[in-house]
Amino acid sequence: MTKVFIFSSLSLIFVGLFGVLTRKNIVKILIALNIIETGINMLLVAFGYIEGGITPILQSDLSIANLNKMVDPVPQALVLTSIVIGLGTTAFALSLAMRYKNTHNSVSIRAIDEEGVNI
Amino acid sequence: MIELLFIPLIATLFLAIFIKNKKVTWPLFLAVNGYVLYKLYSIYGMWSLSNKFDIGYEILGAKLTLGVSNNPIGWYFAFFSALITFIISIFSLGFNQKSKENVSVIWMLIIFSNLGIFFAQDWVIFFMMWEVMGWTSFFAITNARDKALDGAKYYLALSLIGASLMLIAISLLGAYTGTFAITPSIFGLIQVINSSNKIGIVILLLFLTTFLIKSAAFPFYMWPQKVYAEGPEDYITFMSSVMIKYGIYPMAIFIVPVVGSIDLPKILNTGNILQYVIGYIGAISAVLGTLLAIFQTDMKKLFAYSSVSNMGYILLGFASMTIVGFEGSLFHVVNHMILKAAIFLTLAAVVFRTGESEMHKLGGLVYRMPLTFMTFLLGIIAAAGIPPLNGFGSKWMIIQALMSRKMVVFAIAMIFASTGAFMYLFRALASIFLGQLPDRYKDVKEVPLTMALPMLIMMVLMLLVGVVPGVVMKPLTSALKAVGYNVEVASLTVLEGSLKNATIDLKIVFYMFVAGVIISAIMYLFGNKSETVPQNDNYTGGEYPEEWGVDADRFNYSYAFYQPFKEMFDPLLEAISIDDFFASVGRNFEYMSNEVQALFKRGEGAVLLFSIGVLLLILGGLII
Amino acid sequence: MNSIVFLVVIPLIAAFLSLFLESLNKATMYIVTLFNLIFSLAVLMSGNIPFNVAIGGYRAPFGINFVVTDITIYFLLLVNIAALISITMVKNIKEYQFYSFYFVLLAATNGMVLTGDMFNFYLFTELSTFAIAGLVAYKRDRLSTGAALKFLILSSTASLFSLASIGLIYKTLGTLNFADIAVKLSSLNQASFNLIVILFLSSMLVELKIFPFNLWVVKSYEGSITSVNMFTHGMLGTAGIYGAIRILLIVFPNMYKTNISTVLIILSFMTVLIGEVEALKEKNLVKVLAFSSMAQMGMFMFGLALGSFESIKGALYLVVSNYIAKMVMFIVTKQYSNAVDSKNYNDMKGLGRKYPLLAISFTIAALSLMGMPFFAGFWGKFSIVVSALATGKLASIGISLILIASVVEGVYYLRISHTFFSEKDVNNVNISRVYCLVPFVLAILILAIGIYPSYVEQVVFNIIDEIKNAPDKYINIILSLK
Amino acid sequence: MKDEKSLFINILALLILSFMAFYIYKVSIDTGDGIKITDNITPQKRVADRYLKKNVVDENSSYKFGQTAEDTSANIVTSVVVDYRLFDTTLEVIVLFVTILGFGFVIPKDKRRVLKPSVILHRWAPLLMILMFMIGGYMFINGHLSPGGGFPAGAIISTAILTGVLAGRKTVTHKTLKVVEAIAGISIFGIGIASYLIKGVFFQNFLTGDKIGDLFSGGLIPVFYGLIAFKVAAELSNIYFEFYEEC
Repeated sequence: MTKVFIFSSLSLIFVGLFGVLTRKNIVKILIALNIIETGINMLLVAFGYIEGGITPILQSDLSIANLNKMVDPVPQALVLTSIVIGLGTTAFALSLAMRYKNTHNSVSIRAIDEEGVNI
Repeated sequence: MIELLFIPLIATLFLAIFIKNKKVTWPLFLAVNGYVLYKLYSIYGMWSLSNKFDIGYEILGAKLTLGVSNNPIGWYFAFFSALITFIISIFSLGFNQKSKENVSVIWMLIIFSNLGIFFAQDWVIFFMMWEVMGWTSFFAITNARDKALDGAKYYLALSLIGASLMLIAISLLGAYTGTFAITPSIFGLIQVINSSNKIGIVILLLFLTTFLIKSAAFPFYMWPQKVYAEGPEDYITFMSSVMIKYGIYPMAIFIVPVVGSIDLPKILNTGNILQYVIGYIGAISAVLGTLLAIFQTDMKKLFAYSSVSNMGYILLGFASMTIVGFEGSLFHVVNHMILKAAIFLTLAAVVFRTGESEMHKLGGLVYRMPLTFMTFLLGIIAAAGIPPLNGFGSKWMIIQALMSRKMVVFAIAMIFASTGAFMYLFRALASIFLGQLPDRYKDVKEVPLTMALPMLIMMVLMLLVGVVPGVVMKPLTSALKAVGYNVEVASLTVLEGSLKNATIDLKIVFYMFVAGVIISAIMYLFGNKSETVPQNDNYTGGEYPEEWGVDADRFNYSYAFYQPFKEMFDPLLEAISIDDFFASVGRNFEYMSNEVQALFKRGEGAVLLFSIGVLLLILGGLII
Repeated sequence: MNSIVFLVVIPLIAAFLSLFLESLNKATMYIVTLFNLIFSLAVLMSGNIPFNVAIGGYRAPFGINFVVTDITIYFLLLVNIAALISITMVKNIKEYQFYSFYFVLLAATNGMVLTGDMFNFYLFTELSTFAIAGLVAYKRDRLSTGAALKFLILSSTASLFSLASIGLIYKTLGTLNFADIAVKLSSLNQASFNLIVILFLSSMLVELKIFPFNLWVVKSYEGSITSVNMFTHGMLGTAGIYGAIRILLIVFPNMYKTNISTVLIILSFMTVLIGEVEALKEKNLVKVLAFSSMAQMGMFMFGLALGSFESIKGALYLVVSNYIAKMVMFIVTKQYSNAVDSKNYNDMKGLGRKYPLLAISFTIAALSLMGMPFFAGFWGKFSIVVSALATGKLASIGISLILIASVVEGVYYLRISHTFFSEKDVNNVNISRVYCLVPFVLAILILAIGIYPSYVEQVVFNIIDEIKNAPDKYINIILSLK
Repeated sequence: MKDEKSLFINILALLILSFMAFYIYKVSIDTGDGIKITDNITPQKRVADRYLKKNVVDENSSYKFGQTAEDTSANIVTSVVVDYRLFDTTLEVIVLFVTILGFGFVIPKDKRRVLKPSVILHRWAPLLMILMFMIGGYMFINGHLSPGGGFPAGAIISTAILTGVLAGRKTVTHKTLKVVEAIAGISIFGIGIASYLIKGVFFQNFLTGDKIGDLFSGGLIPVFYGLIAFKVAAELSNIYFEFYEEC
């Protein structure tokens, strides 16, 4: 199972990278970035996964006895953080994109920054 | 010892503070130069003086100490540089009354670096002073005027390239010989080369290139004409007479001993390859400088090329690798300092009074500026190497040395260059001072006293050194003896050649010359008198070329003076011009610049480039 | 010394408070910056260095820790001094967001220098990225919006790479602590190590302005106000340099055994070439400075990529020189461009005659960047040249190219200072004399380091010593703490 | 946008990506010495082992369900997020803070047309909101026992506020949100500093002695989660308010 997880997350990353590299529309680029980010998050979780693992939540003494079978909690904690960062990036970049549309009258990343009046 | 360096540095600070007040700066400048001259005079013979500074910086695993020490050859250069500088600074006193800019601050800094170069004990401090000279010269040449910017940029680029090469050379030298000190590194480098290590030759060539750049020798002969044409005249006098010798000094103390004692394949049993390399560079510089000087219309450019050719003579003297040639070269250094200073002072005086440096627009100034004319006359006689004045002795020694080593090609080149020198020198004399005075210069007056005095001193110096070469040769030979060369201390008037029975007593030559002067004076007094007509009658046949929309100056006899000669040599000059190369480098840089700029302007391919960068790193990772 | 965490916490609290303080924000900014500066000075003076702080009471490989060693404290001081000097350029800014961004940036850069944990470092980097992006967008016009957006896209791509790298590190080594990673890396196989290094390095090079990664630099320098430029240069740049030194030299020293360092050498001298050639044609002074700072970082990276202690020493000297010199140049640029209301240096003619202190400071800074002797930059250039020539063929070619490029640098910088001094009537221009003093003092500092580098040498020696004896001086300090 | 069809860029990107993929494949099949990326490392060889065993401070300690331990959160992910690596979490809050701040800073404040909410939504919104508040509250209170925590809780609470806004109900003002955000943020660091004053160590979980599995266990974890929840809620709500502010 781990291999499937890793493979699928890697493909997500590559799809996203392809998008970032080829798209010119800023919104599409941001979507592609989000796809990469999802891929990376999945990858991190997959790194912590063990075959037939159980959730790292203690419910009774039984789960304490099964500590060895628990999946790694640290990647999950990291992913929690990275999700928030992704959210922040997206929000900030989208608002910048709105401002960009306002000033450049375009959402293409090829729009020239230098010339023209400041709006 | 150390105060010799510190006084100019402190003076720089004071000059900077009083920069707006010319009445303070130039006298102060003169005073400091006088002090330096006196101090140098007083430390003659004290070769053990030295100072070391520990700056706490470590390199190659050892603490770097910077040291300056009094050394004979350095003293020889420093003293005569200081002498000429002192005389020029008297001239500056009067010359700078009108000018808006004030070059004295930067100039003082250059004098500081000058002393540092001559008394450097190790290559690091030598390099530091060398670099200081590079950028300060930039500011001195531009002197805050835009028209001089191009020449100054050219000079700056060249000297920075030279300094970079030297930095590489010094680093290699330090790594391979384990020392940065100059004297031990000579022996170290000889050992490195003799153990058939190619890196030694590379080091030597890197050093040589740097020094050639500074001394305006063959591939780098373009900067003097660009710089001298636009820089402030009094500073240019200093530059052409003193600063251009900075490249010669390290050659004398480093290149010559090394090239003289390494085992390399010999050519025709006369000298090793490197000797011939230096020789050919010298010969080409001498010939090329002369040829180019002949074709110039700007007098400052003319004498710029004359400097190139004189540097060629000095290199030829080095190339002979005989003691007479070496002495001759070092003697020529001082001779050239004196005569170039004399000539450039007169040019500065002419520019001061007329504001013009194109020769065909001048003429007849002999009637208005007789003292300037006299100085110029003596200067060009000296430059042509005619006996009673100072250029003769050194050239004679160099040719003697070349002949004794059977380097006939070089001797021929040198004789050709010396002969060619007559052509341009006479042309300058005829165009500037002889002929007819243009109407616009009717009211030109002789220069004021502060400027006349240095010219007088120069005349005296030229005659003195010409007739009594001992005043220079004595310190020189004792300096060489102190360093360890096997030489006799020279007598006052007699020069020793290296061929059999080749000695020359300049006293006798002087007497003969005096007799000649007396005869020609008699001829002048009793001969026919000339008649004066207005200038335009003479060369436009009474017409007014302005009416046809043509500049009358073009019809002056001194415009395109040597046209046939020029047509003869033009193809050759075009073929060897290195300026196109530099220009094309510049163009390519600009082209590249445009391409990359487009990249940075958009910023759109940022991620693409990012991933290409990642790919490059991956390539590094794949090749384990 | 647990209180070292205040360096991060106080600015963050100030960031929250700045939402309400309105006109008091500027005073708070000075107070907080001064607090950080004085606190880090006190730490330097206290004599407790090196020490390790476990945040939350959990010891090093398990909890997050702040480490203060010689390298840390010097870079901490550099960051905070840069902050103090930069905020003197802040004027007439009403938006509270600017101050919040600044506080976050201050906390983030301090944190980047202090932290001993990979993921924590990543978070601080992200924080500083967002803060800088916000600050770059401060003008909210066409130029700055585009610049901020492009910077954000590039740096978030880069951060995803480094996140992947951190994930791989955790997967293979099972730890996130710098010291622990450094210890365990030796048991990792070469290919995996390369992948990790490549991913992490590529994200770090974005901040270090190395060529194919640096397309944000010029835009964001051009689009932002001077104080933000100084934040980018003095705070983010310095913290990035710290990251490079800490991570490349102490955590990933095995990188020097692979060809990645060779690629780094190539990339860095390409950066120098491109930066210098670009700057030659540029007329906009701010862009000239941006290109030149790229080139300087290339030179620094070259020294670092060579990997010998001699060259690292040179690189550190360059850091000091570039740090001070660029600061001077930004201040001078700001004063002059405000005076003539143009960023083209050809419009700034004659200003050097009326305000010579500024122009002289600029010239000194330029000469230092060119690596002229008697200025701080020379010692760096000298060390790097010496060690590059001893390293090998590629490095020798690289250093030759760099030296030729530095000729170009010399030409354009001295042309600019010549322009300052050339003649033009500038009577209607007014610059406060107080602002002339700061750059001049900094310029004197450059000169002092250039003439007598002993004090800097001591600092550099301590840093090199820590790199040389990383197991004793860094790793064991962290891992031995109970 | 025409440029998107650029074949050259597409092919270049494909080449780059295939090269990267090839490299990753190459790394994964490498047969060198030492640990490899493809190796299956169990948590027992990682720092996570100590988190699971809750013996970071004292190596030989062990714990039982219902007893006390060095960290009494039953959800071990939570114990990593809010205890062992608490500092990361506080920074993450700052990341959110700074990005939302930037969001509000650069977003163009032009006029937008607001649709009138439907009656159904307007009527039912309070009920929905109460439910959402309850779920959110449950989330952060139970974060140390079950999946959940401050961030999802904050998101849910902010959704409640969004619902209120969409329904045209009066919820909270922008100013209140700012105050909540700042107070929550400062309190997080305040507790950190308090821990320094009490224990001499920043961000230490200084409420100890409770038992694993209890509602009131995990020491400061519920407190932190509560603060984080309010802060996240305030910040996310801010986004909605930025859009509505100028209407």
